[in-house]
Amino acid sequence: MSPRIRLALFVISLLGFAAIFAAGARELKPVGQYPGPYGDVLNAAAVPERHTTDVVTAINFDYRGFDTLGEEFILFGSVMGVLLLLRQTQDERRKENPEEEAGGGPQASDAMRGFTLALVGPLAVFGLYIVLHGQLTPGGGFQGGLIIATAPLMVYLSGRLEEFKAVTSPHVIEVAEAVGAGGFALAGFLGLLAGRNFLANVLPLGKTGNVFSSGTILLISVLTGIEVAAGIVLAIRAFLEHALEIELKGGKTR
Amino acid sequence: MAGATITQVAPLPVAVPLVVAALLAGGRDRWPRSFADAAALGTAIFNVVVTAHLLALSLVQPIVYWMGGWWPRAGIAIGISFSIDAIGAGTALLASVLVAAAFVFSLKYFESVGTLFHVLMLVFLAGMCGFALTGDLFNLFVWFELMGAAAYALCGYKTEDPKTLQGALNFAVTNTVGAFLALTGVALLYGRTGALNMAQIGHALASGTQSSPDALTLASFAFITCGFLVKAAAVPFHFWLDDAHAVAPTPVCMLFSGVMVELGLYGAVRVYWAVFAGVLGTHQAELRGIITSFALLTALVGGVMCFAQTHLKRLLAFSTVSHMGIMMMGVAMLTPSGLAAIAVYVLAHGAVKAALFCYSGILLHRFATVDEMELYGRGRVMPLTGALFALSAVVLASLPPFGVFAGEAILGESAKRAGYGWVTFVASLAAALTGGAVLRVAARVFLGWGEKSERQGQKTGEKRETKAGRSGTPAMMSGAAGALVVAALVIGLAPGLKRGAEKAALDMAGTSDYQARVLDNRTIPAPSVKPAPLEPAEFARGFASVLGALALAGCALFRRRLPRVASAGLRSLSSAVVAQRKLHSGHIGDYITWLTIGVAAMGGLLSLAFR
Amino acid sequence: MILLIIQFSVLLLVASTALAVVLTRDPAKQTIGLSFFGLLIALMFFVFQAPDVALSQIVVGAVALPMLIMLGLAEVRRHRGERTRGKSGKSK
Amino acid sequence: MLQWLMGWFAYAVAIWIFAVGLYGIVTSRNWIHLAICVAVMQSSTYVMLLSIGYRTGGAAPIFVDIPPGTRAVDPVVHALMLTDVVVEATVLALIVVLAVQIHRRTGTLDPDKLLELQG
Repeated sequence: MSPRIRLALFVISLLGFAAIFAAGARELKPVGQYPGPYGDVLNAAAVPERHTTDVVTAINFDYRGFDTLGEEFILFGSVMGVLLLLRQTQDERRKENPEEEAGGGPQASDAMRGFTLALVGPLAVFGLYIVLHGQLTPGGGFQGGLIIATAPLMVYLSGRLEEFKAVTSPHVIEVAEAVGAGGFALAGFLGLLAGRNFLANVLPLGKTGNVFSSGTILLISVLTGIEVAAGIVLAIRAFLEHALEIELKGGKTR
Repeated sequence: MAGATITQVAPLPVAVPLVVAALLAGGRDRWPRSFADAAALGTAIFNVVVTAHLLALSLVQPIVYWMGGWWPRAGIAIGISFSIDAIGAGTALLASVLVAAAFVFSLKYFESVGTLFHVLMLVFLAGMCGFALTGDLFNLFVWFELMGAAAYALCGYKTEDPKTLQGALNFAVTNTVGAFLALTGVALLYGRTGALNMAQIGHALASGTQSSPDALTLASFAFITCGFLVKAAAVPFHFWLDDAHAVAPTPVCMLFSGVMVELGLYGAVRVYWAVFAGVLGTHQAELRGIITSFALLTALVGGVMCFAQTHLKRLLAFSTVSHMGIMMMGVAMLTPSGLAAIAVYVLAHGAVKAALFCYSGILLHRFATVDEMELYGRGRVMPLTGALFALSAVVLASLPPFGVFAGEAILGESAKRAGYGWVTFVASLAAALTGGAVLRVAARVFLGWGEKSERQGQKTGEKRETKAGRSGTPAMMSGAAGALVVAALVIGLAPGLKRGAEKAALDMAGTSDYQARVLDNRTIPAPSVKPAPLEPAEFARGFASVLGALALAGCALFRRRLPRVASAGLRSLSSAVVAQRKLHSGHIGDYITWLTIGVAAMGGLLSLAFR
Repeated sequence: MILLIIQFSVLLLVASTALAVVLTRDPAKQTIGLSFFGLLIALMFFVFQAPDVALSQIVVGAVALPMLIMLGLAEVRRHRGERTRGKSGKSK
Repeated sequence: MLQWLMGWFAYAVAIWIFAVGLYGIVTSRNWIHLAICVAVMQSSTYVMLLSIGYRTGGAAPIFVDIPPGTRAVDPVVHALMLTDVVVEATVLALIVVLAVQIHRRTGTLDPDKLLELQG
């Protein structure tokens, strides 16, 4: 199709699509009048049943923990996909002197370097805090894991490519990724071992409001944190290696 | 607990592949290749056993399994359920069998990537099984995306080739748009019913105050159905399919064509029967007309485009489109017997199509090309492969009494009962076109028949996928292919096949029973099924489509010797094909435009029908 | 009432930023727009009482995704650099 | 008036974002631009889910400072949106990686110039 015909056809059908969408949305309750019942049932049940104060975390890692299992493996699968797509292929080779060309990472002023490097520690600690308090306050494994993943990123942004590569040794990170993702799936088997259903929360629930409460919710949250942090770092590392150290044979892009 | 069968193995087809995938990913370069092969194949075989067990159980009584032990309270689902009936379990079984076959086929493949290929295939397998077994609408979306994430990466495996990357991009973007269209539909339904479990949504929708479905129901139906039809490659949502198949590695193609595309249709069917059947049931006739028109278009466009290809993988891809059209005809009947037809058809088609992709992989392995013209006569050295390839072609053209035919015959009966007997002629035509195209390739490649020089201007430049030399075919490759051909033959001959399929279809289509089973944990007495033997007319139709396939293949091979009238007809057909080919431009903007047109058309037709 | 006005204006900003991001044809500038869009979405989550999602959206939408795209764009720019150098090298 | 407007405005914004994102995808001349448009389109589902689960005057579903049983918004959609965020990020990552690879091999990111895949 020529661009003009394409655009004309598209705009016409887009109007149709929007009309269908709007007609459907018009039949919803106005915003602000959520009718329930699903959310209300869980809002009432989660605190006494699961000893969590953050109901969203209880849903994520318990009531609908099976969704989150899928979600974590979407992330896991995508990271593996990124590694597969960025691998060194037969028509590529390692650059002989990648450092010269790349300048060893992004150029940054000294002040910037110091600033980003100083962020590493606080970010890691903050991420850990978010992971561990997911059952009490907003946050949890996913959010905390993401924050932890930004810590090694700061090492790179401060212009230290070598240090970045050292703290993100693929052997360690790969194992962490596997432990996080596989551990989540294995935690589901705890329920089966206890004679209950898959992903049943079989650990002691503890006292509401304590850090060590909510049973498997905390366990799965921590595992998710490990998986997310490791996965993001793994993907970014693969990206950097591909960009800086692997080139097509013949040295030039086609 | 009275009620549905209780079994603790229900979550295993999802959980075990995920655990093994993580294990293999944990030491990508450290696991020996043989360990990775064994673990992956072992897991796939484990999945075959478990899903077969689930199928056997659910044929007696469907299974409901609540993750985390969260049984519903007062009819409100608070957790996620696996609501397994025989069609779901059978689909998961097909996925497991094909993944196992793909692992066997690819024992010599992908030597440079450590365990990544295995990891992604196992994740893909878990996604497919979860999609087939779940009873929760949002969970369906999650597994859909998990399948997607693994599939996009697997599709783009050969990153050296820009075409591959482009095919994978088209695949990823089109399917993502489809997925989010479906999610929008899910959101609309959640806003109406406050529920995510399909049984509960269906119950809430049907017990609503309106007698006739309102705009919200129609919009969510249109969005969810179109979203899944993108995966199911229904025209006009099918454009990504031939790109993805033309570029993906052979073992991945086996899964794409053999089961992933069918899962898209499965999703649409599952959602219709579990959620919408109650509320849209008042207008079954109109709905039948709408879905049938999409089905006919799909069967014909796929068939004609299939016949026009010389790139073997792309040819097989369009044949899948065409066969999806035939399956959609079964869906369109909106009856249990229509469903029974697809259940049989999907199994047989999955086996035979995967076998054909195996053979294209074998040809690629030996001759480093899959172009029909470049392969001309070179297959003479492998007569057994040629014979099995041709056998698969006639099975695909629905040769009685084998698998694909068995499905089509049940389809014929159910269409007649619904007053749509004529659609079966389109089905036969589509089967003849696709079977004929594959037969033509068989004759040209393995016998060296027909004219050689007619190049249609398709440069393939396909990259070899394996390192091995040109001589000989590894036993694993031909073994996997042969086993699949045998499976396709046997499926049609299995005693009790029709009976089982009809029982399974009744379970899937029994909307109120499904709701009672899931929400109230009530036992429903198994419906009794007394299938009649197939009508002789159906056998005649099966033979006719095989003869049609032979005739079409002959015409294409010996075009110059045809009488003038026939060749003129063929020429006008090919000019129609040229016009159609231009629409398959490989341009993502075109594809999304067609997708939007499809959604608008579906929504518009629905609102006309339900006015 | 004040909350209502805030919610309304955030939604208005989200809608207009979405258009602006799509109409920006230069991916580098667009990435900055996407980062801003991500922040707005996070703000929207916050004013609609979804702090959990807001937290992850801040990290994903405003940091991780733009970072990812920046890395991609950086590599694309490097290809372009190699290409022009390659050409000038040949012409000498 | 504002109350009434707010009742529907969020849904309109969701439709608008979906449409705008699709428009961007169809007219895109650059795969990375296109990836960003996909992300924008996906944001539509955030707005949709968020506004469906919202309850005027409802608290966030976190019962630290408020007793259980307080009128609160729907926590389920929040859990769904968290999944949605992950899906958005992963899809975007895969598309960008494929786009970078296509640029390495062909030197262009323009879908109009990549027409090798004709039926």
